[in-house]
Amino acid sequence: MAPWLAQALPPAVVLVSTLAALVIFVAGEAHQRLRIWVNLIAATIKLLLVVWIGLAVLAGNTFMFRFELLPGLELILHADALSILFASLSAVLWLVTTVYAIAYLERSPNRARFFGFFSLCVSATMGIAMAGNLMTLFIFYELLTLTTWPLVVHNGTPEALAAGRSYLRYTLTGGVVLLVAMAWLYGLAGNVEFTPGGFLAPLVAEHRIALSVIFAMLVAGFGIKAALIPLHGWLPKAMVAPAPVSALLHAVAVVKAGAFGIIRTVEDVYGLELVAELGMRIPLIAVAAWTIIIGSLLALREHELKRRLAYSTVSQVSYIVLGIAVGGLLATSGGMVHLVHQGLMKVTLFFCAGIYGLLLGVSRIDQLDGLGRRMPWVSTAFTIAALGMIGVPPVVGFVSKWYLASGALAADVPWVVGVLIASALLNAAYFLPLIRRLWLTEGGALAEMPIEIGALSRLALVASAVATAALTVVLGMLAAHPLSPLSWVLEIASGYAPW
Amino acid sequence: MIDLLALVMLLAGCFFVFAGTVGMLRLPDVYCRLHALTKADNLGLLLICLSLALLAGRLRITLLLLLIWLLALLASTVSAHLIARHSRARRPPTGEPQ
Amino acid sequence: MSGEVVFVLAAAAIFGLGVHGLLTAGHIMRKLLALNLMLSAVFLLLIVVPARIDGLPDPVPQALVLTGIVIAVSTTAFALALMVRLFRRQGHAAIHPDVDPRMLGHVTGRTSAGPQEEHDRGSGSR
Amino acid sequence: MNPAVLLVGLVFIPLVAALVAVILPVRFRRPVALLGALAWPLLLVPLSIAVARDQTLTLVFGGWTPPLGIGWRLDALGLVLLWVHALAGIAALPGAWHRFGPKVVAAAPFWPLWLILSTGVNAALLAADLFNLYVSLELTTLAAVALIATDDGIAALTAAMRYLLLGVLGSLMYVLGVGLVYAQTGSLAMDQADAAAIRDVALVLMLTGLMVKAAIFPLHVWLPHAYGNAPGPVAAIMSAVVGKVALVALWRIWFQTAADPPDLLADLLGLVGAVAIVYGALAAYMQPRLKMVIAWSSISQFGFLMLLLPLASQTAFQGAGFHLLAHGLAKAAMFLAAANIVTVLGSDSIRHLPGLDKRMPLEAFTLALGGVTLIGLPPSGGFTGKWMLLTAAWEQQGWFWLVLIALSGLMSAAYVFRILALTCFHPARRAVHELHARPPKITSLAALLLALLAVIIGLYPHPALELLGRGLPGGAS
Amino acid sequence: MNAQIVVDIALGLILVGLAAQVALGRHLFRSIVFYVAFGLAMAVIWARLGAADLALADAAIGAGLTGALMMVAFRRLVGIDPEQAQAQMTRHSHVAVAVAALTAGLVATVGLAALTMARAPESAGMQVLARLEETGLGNPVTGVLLVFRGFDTLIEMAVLLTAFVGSRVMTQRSRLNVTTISGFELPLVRTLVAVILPLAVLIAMHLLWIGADQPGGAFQAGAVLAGSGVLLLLTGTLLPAPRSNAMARLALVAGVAALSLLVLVPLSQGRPPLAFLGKGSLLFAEAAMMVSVAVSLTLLFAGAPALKAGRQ
Repeated sequence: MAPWLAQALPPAVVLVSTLAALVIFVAGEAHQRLRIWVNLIAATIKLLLVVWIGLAVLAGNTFMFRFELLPGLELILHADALSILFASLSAVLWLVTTVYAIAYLERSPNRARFFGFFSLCVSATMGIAMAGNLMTLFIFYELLTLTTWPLVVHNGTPEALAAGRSYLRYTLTGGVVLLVAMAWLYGLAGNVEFTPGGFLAPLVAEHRIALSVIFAMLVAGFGIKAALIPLHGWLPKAMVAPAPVSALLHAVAVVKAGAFGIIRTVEDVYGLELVAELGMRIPLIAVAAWTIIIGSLLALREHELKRRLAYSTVSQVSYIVLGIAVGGLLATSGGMVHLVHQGLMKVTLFFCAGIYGLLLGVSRIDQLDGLGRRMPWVSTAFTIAALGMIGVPPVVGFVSKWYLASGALAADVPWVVGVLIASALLNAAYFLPLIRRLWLTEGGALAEMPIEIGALSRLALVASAVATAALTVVLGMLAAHPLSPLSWVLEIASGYAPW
Repeated sequence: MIDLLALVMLLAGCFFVFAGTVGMLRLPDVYCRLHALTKADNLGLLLICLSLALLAGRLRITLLLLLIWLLALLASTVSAHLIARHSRARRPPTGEPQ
Repeated sequence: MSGEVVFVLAAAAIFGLGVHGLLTAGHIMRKLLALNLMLSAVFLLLIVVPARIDGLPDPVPQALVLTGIVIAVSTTAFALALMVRLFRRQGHAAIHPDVDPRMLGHVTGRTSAGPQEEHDRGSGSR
Repeated sequence: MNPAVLLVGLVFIPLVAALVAVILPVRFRRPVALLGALAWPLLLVPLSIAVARDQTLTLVFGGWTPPLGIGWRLDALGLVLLWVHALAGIAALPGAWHRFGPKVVAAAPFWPLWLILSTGVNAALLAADLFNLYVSLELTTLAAVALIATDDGIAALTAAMRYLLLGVLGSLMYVLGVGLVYAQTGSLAMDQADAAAIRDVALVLMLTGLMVKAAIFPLHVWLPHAYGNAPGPVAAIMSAVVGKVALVALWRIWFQTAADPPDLLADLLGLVGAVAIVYGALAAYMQPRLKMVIAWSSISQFGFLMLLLPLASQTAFQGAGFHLLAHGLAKAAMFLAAANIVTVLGSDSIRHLPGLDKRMPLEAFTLALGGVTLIGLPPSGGFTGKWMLLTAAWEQQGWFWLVLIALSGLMSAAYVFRILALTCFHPARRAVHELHARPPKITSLAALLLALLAVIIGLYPHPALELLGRGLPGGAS
Repeated sequence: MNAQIVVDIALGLILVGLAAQVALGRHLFRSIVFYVAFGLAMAVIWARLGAADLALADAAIGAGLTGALMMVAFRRLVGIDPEQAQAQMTRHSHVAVAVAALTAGLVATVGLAALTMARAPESAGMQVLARLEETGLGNPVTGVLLVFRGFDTLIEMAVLLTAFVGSRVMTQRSRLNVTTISGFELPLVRTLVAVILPLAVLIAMHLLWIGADQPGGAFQAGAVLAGSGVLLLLTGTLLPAPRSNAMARLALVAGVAALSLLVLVPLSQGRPPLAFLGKGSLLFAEAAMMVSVAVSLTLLFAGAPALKAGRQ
């Protein structure tokens, strides 16, 4: 691997979609054809690049891009195993979501603006994935806020604007908390990159309280986007955005960025032993468990389909945080792999919800009766994903839950298994009625929506939903395959938690 | 001797200026006041200039003082005339005091 | 020596009168008068306070005050031209930026454009 | 060319151009002014190299060494603001060219005044003599007031009168302070006039005078109406530079003349800055007019710049100096964009903004980029400044300042996002239908370029930071 | 010794009394007239303090021209809207009195403390006097103004030019104002002009010439000329012209241009800017400044871009 290539690839991955965004903005509304091709080409190039880097990392090469932003501060993009995990998830889901969005927004106005910010979101997510130190992560984290806000307020209705305002209030406050925490950390530890196992051990002697306060602030800052319970307020409101945006926000960009931030903080800044030593491990587990349970309970209360899915995301993301906090090879890998699995399942669910909403105008749960017969393909995809969320094998959901449970047993927190079981039951409680309505009840005379959507885009919509559903099943069954996310995660986790 | 004479003239000058000011305050209408001001002040100024000339004793200073007095004279007469014309144009003089 | 004390006190008194004039005056011309009073007071202090060099006041502050006087007259001349223009446009010589002149109807009475009608209405809206 | 010629050129090229402009009839004034305004920035390149080489350039008039004569001193801080002045001035030129053509009534006096304003700003930035600083500031204020009055509206004239009166009051207090310092030390040179005995009183007087001219919070009354009602290009150059010249003077006096100012005064001024940030942001959030929002945000940002006084460390100075640069460019770009919007829509009231991104995409994008720099979001120049101040606050355990700096970004986010939401995402229900003549494309491009520059310097801040890092304005480090 | 004090106290009281009339007077025009008296009293005090240059300048510019400018501005306001011009908008408030008293007290304490504080042994003024003969000038104030701190004077002339150009922004939008007084065609007035005009020019030249060695100089001479210019405008010998001409513009710019030359010429010879070029150059600069000051102040009084001869 030529040295300049090793240095050029990470920023290339980030810049591909930024260039695409520029082209789209400049092209403006008129050039529909051009925009579609630019989007698709950019997404495929990005996927190929990520796969190429992934294989190279597997083969042992290292990628490091340094740019000295400030005298004491560097912008570092590097590709370690964990960043490839998140980057590959983003790239795959991005390609699929782009296809889905092109079909979904065929008639709506302001598409240039939508797709421009859509691609900018991608580059921000890639930046977060590839970040080499806390400052780079923070920069792209703030960029993500800036680029996702226009998507949330895309259709300009008063509710959308209110949702946008609340989204800003949460995320910008989170940004400020993060900024203060990072300034403090930089004061203590200076300009240090991510190092597996954390680099703060020597400081713990005289800065014990400071480090724990900083840890709390970092988790709170990232927790807002990861929708930990007290900070999740913006997520349900953001459901007002168009379906591809909800799918994008929930499955790939915003929520996972928060979770990824917490993973980096726990694994690469502090190291789990230091977190435990500071006495922050148990509270973190408690918050994760708390969010899982309360998230599911809130989901039960919702009658709006997308809001129920939103609350289910709130609880599902906390699985990742739970896995990381419990620690140990099994739990950590369970948490990390859930990052991918939950992404796939949630994307499928939102695709289906989007199709129901677009074609049949269905938004409430009680309107789902008898849709199984009307749209068999979409409903099967929805059912597969729903079963996966509950944890039924062979869908991927089962794999991560299994590892989480066994990890919890291995670690010293057996009560976590109780939480997992309870959450499985709760998932069943709020997903099974949906499946029952889809297949087992007689459908009311729902008139076909007047939107005459092209046959090709109807096929694209259904195909993307089915594709992701198929992916959740295939990855579930081939979990042991060396190239599967699970094996990849096991290799990462072994680096972090050998015991 | 010269100083004594200069002092007397200075005091006389100050007296006339003082008289002019009192006249300006006490007299009833514009025209009487103009009389008081132009006549008394100019005389007072002359006396003061003469006393200063005596004190200084140099020809150049005396000529300068004389020039100052002439200028003051010219200025006050013309302005008094204009003020009188202006107020007469606005309010013709009646017998009784305004 | 106590000559300076008298003039310092006088300057302070004039400065105070200037401040009072500035605070209470509504008319812009009065504000300008007050400001000029304060300027004169400051110039007096500028000459009296520094040490005298063998009997005569220090030449440098004299030059500064001379410059100050010329700047004062330029600023005042410009301010007067601005005041006249504002008076012609606004109908009254006071600074009420927030009060809409039209609402001051009772104050202006007649339209603000006096006998010397300016030869073009200017770009601003009445 | 030796630096003396360059420094003299900085002030005398615009001055001579102004004189020629006054002499020539109206038709030729605009081209001459354009020539003058484009010529002096060229000197900044060799000057930057010279300053980079040996940190400060000094020049003494007539060879009479201060305190006898007057000295000029160009340090990194002055150079940064000169660059802002040059860039904002050039970006404002197309707008001024379009608006003050020979047939316009106010064009005849506008162009000489525009050049004299540049002369005044450059002279004030170079002044290393307390009284010379006063005279230069007076020239700048008078020219600025006259430029505001070129817009003949009642609001502009009132704003001009208010600015003039307060300007005179400010300089009056400043002169009294200078007089006291001279009486005590016998010298007017900035670096020699450390008046120990009378220092605190003279310092307070001089600082109050300069705070009036820099519109720092309690004395800011004239600024919103002055910037809000001035013609576009004038508001741009004033917000980018004129307000900051007095602030730079204040910093220099603080670090140079008053060798070690009392900490109580430093914290007090820091507190004043804090209140300015909050008050400015709140007021900006509630303004019904776009230009007033941008004007009030200036007051908030000036308050932010006052935080340098309590955090008087090298990194804090780098941060504040850089923020000066970034904010100047961004603010000038936003005012130019607002000027275009006002000329097209006829009024800049917030209600007419919806649907603007489709009709005037460049202006909307400029406002967005400017806003990003104001908030200090990561890639932009604003972030670099804020980050340096944050680390400085941390180094000195200034927790209150640390939190305040972090929150200031949040507060400016409030009014920036309000504007962005209005321009881009509100459906254009009550769009203003009769669009007036659209200004030439180059004016919007100039504004956009300026805003882009404000963001790009965030990515490549090294030359400016390295220059500013050499020492505090007073040379002490 | 106590006679000195009595005179000082008397002068101080007169000054403060006049200032009180200006600030607290009810009628605006009376305040303006008292301001002129205040300027003259100020000139007397400058003379008493030994600052002759300032006495001249303050009498000519501070009292004379500022008073004239204010009166003509007041007359324009009355011309536009008589009742509004003198509108009594002063609102009496005890807070203002308290604040005024407080500031007066502050300034007094600061002034008195400054009087008695320790001074630096070496002051710029002493250096000026020590090195004055290098410039061949007798009057130290002119030395400071033109040689040692010449740049200040240049910027100050630029301020005067800006004030004029700035006022053109306002005056060019409205019609020219009449500046002649009633009854200006009287023969008496014509003789006054015939006598005073040449004398004023003579005095101005005298002031300019002796400025190098004794109190006097460009500003005072310019102010005297401006005074005569005002007289000509009042008596109609000169009338405001609507269109500006090249001569007027050149005269306006002369002062700043001359001083710029004093900066740029030595620079071209490789010497520092404003290096001393000999007494002749100073005189040239002073003459140019005198012309600029005279023309600018007269035009500011007339509120017009240029002047034209009135009918004889």
